[in-house]
Amino acid sequence: PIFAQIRQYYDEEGERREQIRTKVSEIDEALRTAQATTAAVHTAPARAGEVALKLLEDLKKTAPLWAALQSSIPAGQHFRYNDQWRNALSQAVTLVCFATFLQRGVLATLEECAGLLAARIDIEDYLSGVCGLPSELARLSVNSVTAGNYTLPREIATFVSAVHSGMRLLNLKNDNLRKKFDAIKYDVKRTEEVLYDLAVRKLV
Amino acid sequence: PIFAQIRQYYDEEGERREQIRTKVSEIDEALRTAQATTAAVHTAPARAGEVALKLLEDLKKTAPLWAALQSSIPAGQHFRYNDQWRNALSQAVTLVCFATFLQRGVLATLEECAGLLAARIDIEDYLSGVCGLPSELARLSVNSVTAGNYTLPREIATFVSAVHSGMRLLNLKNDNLRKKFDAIKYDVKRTEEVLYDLAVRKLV
Amino acid sequence: PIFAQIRQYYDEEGERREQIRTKVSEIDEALRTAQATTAAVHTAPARAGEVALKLLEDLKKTAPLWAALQSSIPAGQHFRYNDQWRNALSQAVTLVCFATFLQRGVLATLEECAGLLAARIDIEDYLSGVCGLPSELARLSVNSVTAGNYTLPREIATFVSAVHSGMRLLNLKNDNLRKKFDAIKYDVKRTEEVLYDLAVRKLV
Amino acid sequence: PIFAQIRQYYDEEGERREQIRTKVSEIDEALRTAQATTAAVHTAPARAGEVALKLLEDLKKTAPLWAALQSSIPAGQHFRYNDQWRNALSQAVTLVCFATFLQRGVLATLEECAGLLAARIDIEDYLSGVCGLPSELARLSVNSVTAGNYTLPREIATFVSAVHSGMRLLNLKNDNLRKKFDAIKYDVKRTEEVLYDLAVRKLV
Amino acid sequence: PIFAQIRQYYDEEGERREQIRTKVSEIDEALRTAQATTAAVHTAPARAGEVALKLLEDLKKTAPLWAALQSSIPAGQHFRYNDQWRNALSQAVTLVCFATFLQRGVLATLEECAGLLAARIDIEDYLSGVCGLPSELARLSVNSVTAGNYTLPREIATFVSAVHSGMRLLNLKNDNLRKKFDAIKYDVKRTEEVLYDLAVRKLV
Amino acid sequence: PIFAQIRQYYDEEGERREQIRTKVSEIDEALRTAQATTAAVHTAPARAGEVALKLLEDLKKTAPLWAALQSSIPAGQHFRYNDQWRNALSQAVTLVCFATFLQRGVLATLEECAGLLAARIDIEDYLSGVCGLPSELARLSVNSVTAGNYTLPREIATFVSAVHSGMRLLNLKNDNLRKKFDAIKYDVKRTEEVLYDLAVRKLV
Amino acid sequence: SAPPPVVPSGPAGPITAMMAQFSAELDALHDKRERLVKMSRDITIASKRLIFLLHRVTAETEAATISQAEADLKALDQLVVSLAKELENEDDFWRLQKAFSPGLEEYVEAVSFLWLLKSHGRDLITPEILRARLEQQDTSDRLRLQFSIPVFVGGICDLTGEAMRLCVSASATAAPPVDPFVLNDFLRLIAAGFATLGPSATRNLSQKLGTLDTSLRKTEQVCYALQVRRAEFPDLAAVPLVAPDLAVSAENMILD
Amino acid sequence: SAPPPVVPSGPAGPITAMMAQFSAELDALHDKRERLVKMSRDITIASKRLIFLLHRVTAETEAATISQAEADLKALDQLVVSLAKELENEDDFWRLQKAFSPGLEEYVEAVSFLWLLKSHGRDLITPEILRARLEQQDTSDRLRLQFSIPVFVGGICDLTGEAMRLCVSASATAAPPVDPFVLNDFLRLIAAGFATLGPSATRNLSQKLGTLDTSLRKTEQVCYALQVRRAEFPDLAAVPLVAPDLAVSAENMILD
Ligand SMILES: [Mn+2]
Ligand SMILES: [Mn+2]
Repeated sequence: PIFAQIRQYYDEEGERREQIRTKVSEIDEALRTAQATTAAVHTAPARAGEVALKLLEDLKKTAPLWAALQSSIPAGQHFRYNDQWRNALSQAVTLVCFATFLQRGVLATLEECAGLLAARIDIEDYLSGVCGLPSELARLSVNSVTAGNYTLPREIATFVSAVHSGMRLLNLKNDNLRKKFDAIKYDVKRTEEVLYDLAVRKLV
Repeated sequence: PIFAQIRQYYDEEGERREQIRTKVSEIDEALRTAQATTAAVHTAPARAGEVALKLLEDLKKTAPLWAALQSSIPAGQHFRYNDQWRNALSQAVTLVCFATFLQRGVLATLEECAGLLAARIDIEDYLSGVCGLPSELARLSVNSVTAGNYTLPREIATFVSAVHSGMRLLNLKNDNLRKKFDAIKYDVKRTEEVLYDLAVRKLV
Repeated sequence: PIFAQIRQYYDEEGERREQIRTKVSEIDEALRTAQATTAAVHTAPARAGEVALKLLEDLKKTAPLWAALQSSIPAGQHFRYNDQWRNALSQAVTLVCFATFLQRGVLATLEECAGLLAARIDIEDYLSGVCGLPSELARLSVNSVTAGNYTLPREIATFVSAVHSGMRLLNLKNDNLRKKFDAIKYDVKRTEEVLYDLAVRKLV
Repeated sequence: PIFAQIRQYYDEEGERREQIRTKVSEIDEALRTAQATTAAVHTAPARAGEVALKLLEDLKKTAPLWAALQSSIPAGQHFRYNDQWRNALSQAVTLVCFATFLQRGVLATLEECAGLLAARIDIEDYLSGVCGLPSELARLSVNSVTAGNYTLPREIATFVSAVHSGMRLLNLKNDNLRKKFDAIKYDVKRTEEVLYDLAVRKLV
Repeated sequence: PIFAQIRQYYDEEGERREQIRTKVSEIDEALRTAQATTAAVHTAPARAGEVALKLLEDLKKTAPLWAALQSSIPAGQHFRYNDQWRNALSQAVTLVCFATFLQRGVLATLEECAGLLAARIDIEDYLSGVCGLPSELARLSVNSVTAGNYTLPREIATFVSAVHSGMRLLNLKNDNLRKKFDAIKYDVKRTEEVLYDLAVRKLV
Repeated sequence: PIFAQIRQYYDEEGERREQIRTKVSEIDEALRTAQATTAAVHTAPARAGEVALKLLEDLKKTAPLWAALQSSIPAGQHFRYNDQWRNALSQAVTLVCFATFLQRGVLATLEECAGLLAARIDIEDYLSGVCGLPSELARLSVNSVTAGNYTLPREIATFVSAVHSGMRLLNLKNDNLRKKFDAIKYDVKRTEEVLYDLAVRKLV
Repeated sequence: SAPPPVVPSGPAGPITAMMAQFSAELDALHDKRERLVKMSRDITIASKRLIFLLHRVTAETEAATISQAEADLKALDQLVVSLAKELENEDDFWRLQKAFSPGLEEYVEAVSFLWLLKSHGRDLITPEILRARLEQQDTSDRLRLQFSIPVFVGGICDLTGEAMRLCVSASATAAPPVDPFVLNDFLRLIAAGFATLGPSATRNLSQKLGTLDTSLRKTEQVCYALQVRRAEFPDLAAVPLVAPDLAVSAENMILD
Repeated sequence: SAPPPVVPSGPAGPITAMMAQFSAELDALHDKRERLVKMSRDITIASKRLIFLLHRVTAETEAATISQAEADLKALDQLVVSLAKELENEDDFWRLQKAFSPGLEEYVEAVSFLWLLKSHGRDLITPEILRARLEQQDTSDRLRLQFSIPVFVGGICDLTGEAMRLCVSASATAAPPVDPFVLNDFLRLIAAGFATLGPSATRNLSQKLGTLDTSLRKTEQVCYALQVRRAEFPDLAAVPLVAPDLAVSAENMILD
């Protein structure tokens, strides 16, 4: 009696989560392609602008997917299902910010990310994405030097430091985001050490 | 810059969660009182009706608390914060169902629970609450006999069996609710054993 | 290069497992119905024959499902995917054996189960299913007495003891099956206690 | 009756698994010898070619063992028993790939591994083996520099990066293989850091 | 040098443990037979003496096995390897005590068990074995009544109570032995309940 | 009676811990500001004196907060609640020591820290704080060179080495303090590497 | 040519002097903790032996056993007093809690069990009584030991496990030292009392509270079984609930 | 009317007598285990303090520190000898392993660390040497202690962790007591040695062997860093690998 109704509810719920899983799977696929695009800048930093453009294109391709996904969520239930796409969204934000840095040397805002991805981005997801950036940039700093580019490391060091300082203003609780933030100081250290290596050898 | 705004958002978020915590804490307190009320029926099952009434009164006292809590949640953010009160809500549902069984021998519906508690109850919370009932009833079955009441066990056995059958219709995934459901079969067994004892000794 | 091929392999693999999951889900659904059918014999043991027939019908309905599932598995890959349906198969075997006991008072053989379910049953799955029977029969023994049937317990006790003795002949390793077997001695004990209760009260 | 037959089946099964265990044990022993051979290249990278040859010889010695093992498995039961040798196979694949890299600077294909080891290798075992390689190569990169070899690190970095990119194309589920894959990015980082050190100090 | 020594130590230990495993496996087999022998007394308590004799014979058959096992252990290393046979020894002691009780109504001493089994038995193994006796006797008490034997329950109740009171003199740690001892009080209860049932119905 | 007493104890403790949490939160906030102040010296080491002054001011601002916090603790219960502020205190000590080094090139004593912060500091909190200093100074050493300051690294290296040698005199347990101490040797290495880099390039 | 050596090493400086002092203080602190851990272990062992002794109480041996228990308890009290003497002030008490709490919890369990038996299942000891007993034995001011509520609560939770064991055994004994129904009520009271505690208490106690619930259900089952068999023969109202103790018949068993 | 009482209780029977005897034996066994646990703890503490002492060795203080260490070691040896005396026969040795192995492993770690330092990073102690040292100090027959291979292996695994710490510190010291490259080779040898062990050994050692692998990678990283910076300035071949020790400048730091 009661349970027959509940049965129906559960079946619909299971259905919906299944569809979400499928959509997120497509987005994951597209993000993997985008991630692969970033590899080029680590081997040839000079092509940063070109890579950034390609990356933004790859990311824009996910826009219809995000839109389709989130519009399929009934009103008021965004937070009920968002755990299924949070990781993908965070990763997408990281990539948007990476491309934005390469292109314009600034941190993409939440609104810019949301606009480009055509997705609703909560602040926690945005921050989570931002937290993924320093390690990628520290890696780029290292690879730039290997490729003979001695100017990019300075921009990166300044930027990563600014992200760190900015995030330190937040009063984060002891949770996932807090752990990610704590890891950023190692990336700050790495970028500073690259500058040191260049400075002590008078390469800049 | 960006981060100053985010800082403000975070502080508000932290504030809101703090307030929720306080409100839930009050509800927990009231539920502890209600839970203590149930102890009486195990020592004196004859007073079941009286206990049920008192229990329902205790639970109704939480209604303004639930209303205050949930009305303080902005629209569309129910699922963002509900993990803070899910346990309390589940416990409250168990108690409402317990009282309803004692009073009328039936399973309170989700609507009845929601009405009495003046709370929005999602199906998972309702089911979680229902799952908490068989264990308490199996215990009551045993204690009823100790107190000389040989009719209540029959009602309990039928009821617990019905709850078990009803829940078995649901296609539960391997999660919390599934574990709780799996445990119910032991309560079914307990209640059947009590009926057996009464029957073989010809006490009914 | 290498990885593109592997990618294709993985996608096919994922597809196949997804299809298996769907098919097993249907079988689970059918088994839930069958399980619900068994409830009737616990409240009215006299109707054992009737219940057994219905149960066998319910189980036969899974035959096409099993056949479809297993025929979809490529040759030589039975053991690669069977972990996805082992639980369901074990449960089905338990139910077939239950029905067979109610009908004919004997233990269904592996061949009989395989024939009825139109499924390939490995010995471990058969044994796992057989292990699930004693607890259901111990429960039936108890409920029979409650319903006033004092003859069924004797048949059940003899049967459960035989199953236990038979399984003890096997040299089981310390694994899942061994745990299930160890639990059977409690069911043997329960069925013996029912006989005791009837004997000491001279009800048989 | 039934159980006597099953008993026989079980004993045969136990026997077979025992024999498999013995054979796998021999293979483990041979692999330990092979693993010990790899230590030499970390102390003297110049001898890489020599070590690779010795390693391939050691691994070829396992071929008759693998052949004997797998031919002892009845048809269609490969997946029934393969959990007993999966770890050893994975380790063997890692070693074959290591030797192949030292010799030819490329990733050995599944077919090549299978041919050399005279073993049937499933894709999951191959990938698991490949995943074990970056960590060992990152270590070799560091030790090469210590030994004064400044060319090997470049080859290693390119190779490890290619393995990482290749594996990223796969749509891995959250399982063992996924965890191993996630760890590779730290090895990529390590190899890039070595290139950095060589570049900034103008050693290449 | 030292590693060869270490290698040798573990190889020898592995060898020896393998041999012990084989021998214990034979003993387990023989004990399973012995355990099966006990089944007869539960269906026909009058044949207790006959069953006891058969049981003692079955157990004596393990004597050469125990002797072979323990004589294969180098002097002084009994406690190095006894973890491999403790369970079997405990089970054997339980069976010896069971047979001794059936035959003579007394508790076999450690020395008697050691003599009959031709095995070295430590205090903890003996006590562990004794702990297994009450539940078997409680079961026999129940089945005796079912079989119409109203005198055996008294002997059993007295004996089990004596064993319990005796073991209560021990100061146990929070270990396996403690857990087994804790279970005995339920067997004392069971045997007492049987006496009560007989007394209150004036069957004795 | 006793339960009211127990109830009261936990309520009071909960209350007090809540208040402590609030106060510590304020201190955390102030320390975040202080930490942000340190950033300036890494970009412009010449301003060390100025930064040190500002830092000490920031830290003095926490004095009334520490005083308020600890005076709210009943006499004798310092160690009952100090787990809630240990991390903050350790961080504060690190900052005081950092400022003191920048200002006077010496290690602030426990008494000096306690005086400046108006807080009670145990040995373990002080040492924990001191342990946090070398990594900050190693970072400063690196950044000094980048900024063209070739004298600060020597002072830092000498100082960090002295702290390490000094702390080596302690006999630590396997606890948090041990882990922190273990990390210092890497900072000693870093500061020494900077000196080497300068010496070998004849920059000092 | 080679860079000049930096600075030659030499005698110790101020940091070294400071650390040497800290080293001595830390060593002393750790040594004290270690002494307390060893004492705590001894108290645990003695407490457990006392509990096992108390489980041996029967109608016949009650007086002698209780007497023995009280004698043993004096020695146990002395262990606790010695432990208390190690705590020089309240700082020590709180700082070193982890080192000695386990032993104190066992002690509480043992003494409260004795208290329970002496009151035939009715009385729950209090922290004040626990403390008063010790103060009688050692009037020195240095008795810093309080039985903090968490230690008391922990000990009482474990006590309920012993009470459950006693209840089960009592249900099979003719003239048990404590009536099973009384013990059941005792557990109910304690469970009810603990149910009023909020999360600040239950956070660290969830496992013990779960065990308490299980123990209560076991004692309820015991009472149920006694009652249901009594109900089957209502005219034998004067029937003793259980068959008289059987232990003595061991006499009649001849051992080889 | 009421059913007759079954059997009145009375004095103890043969089962009781047997159990009383067992009780005494079990108590003695548990007491011995407890004594061993306490001794094992003391050995652990003293061993760890010895290891910390050895980490303080510098070029200047080497002789004095080693001398102090050997003095401390004598006392530690005595603790081990006392422990050995508790083991009356080989049965005790195997039966009570769990109680005293932890302490012995720490002892092996400490003594092998001293051995390593004295041989400047080259020598790995052996079970025979460990035993011989003790036999020198106590020639009584009752020295039942063997350093079983598992205890030895456990101690050596932990030793590699200390060797790694030494290597890192040495890489930042001008004239370290042991050369980092030598320590790296030492770890390589041990890792290679353990790699030949089969599963019967590695079953219980997997965590320690993982730590060993991590330690080896750390020392390889240390050598890498030293080498790569040396390679940058090949003409300064005579450059000491590291800047001389800086600790003494602490003198020049005035503390308030
Ligand atoms: Mn206890
Ligand atoms: Mn160590």
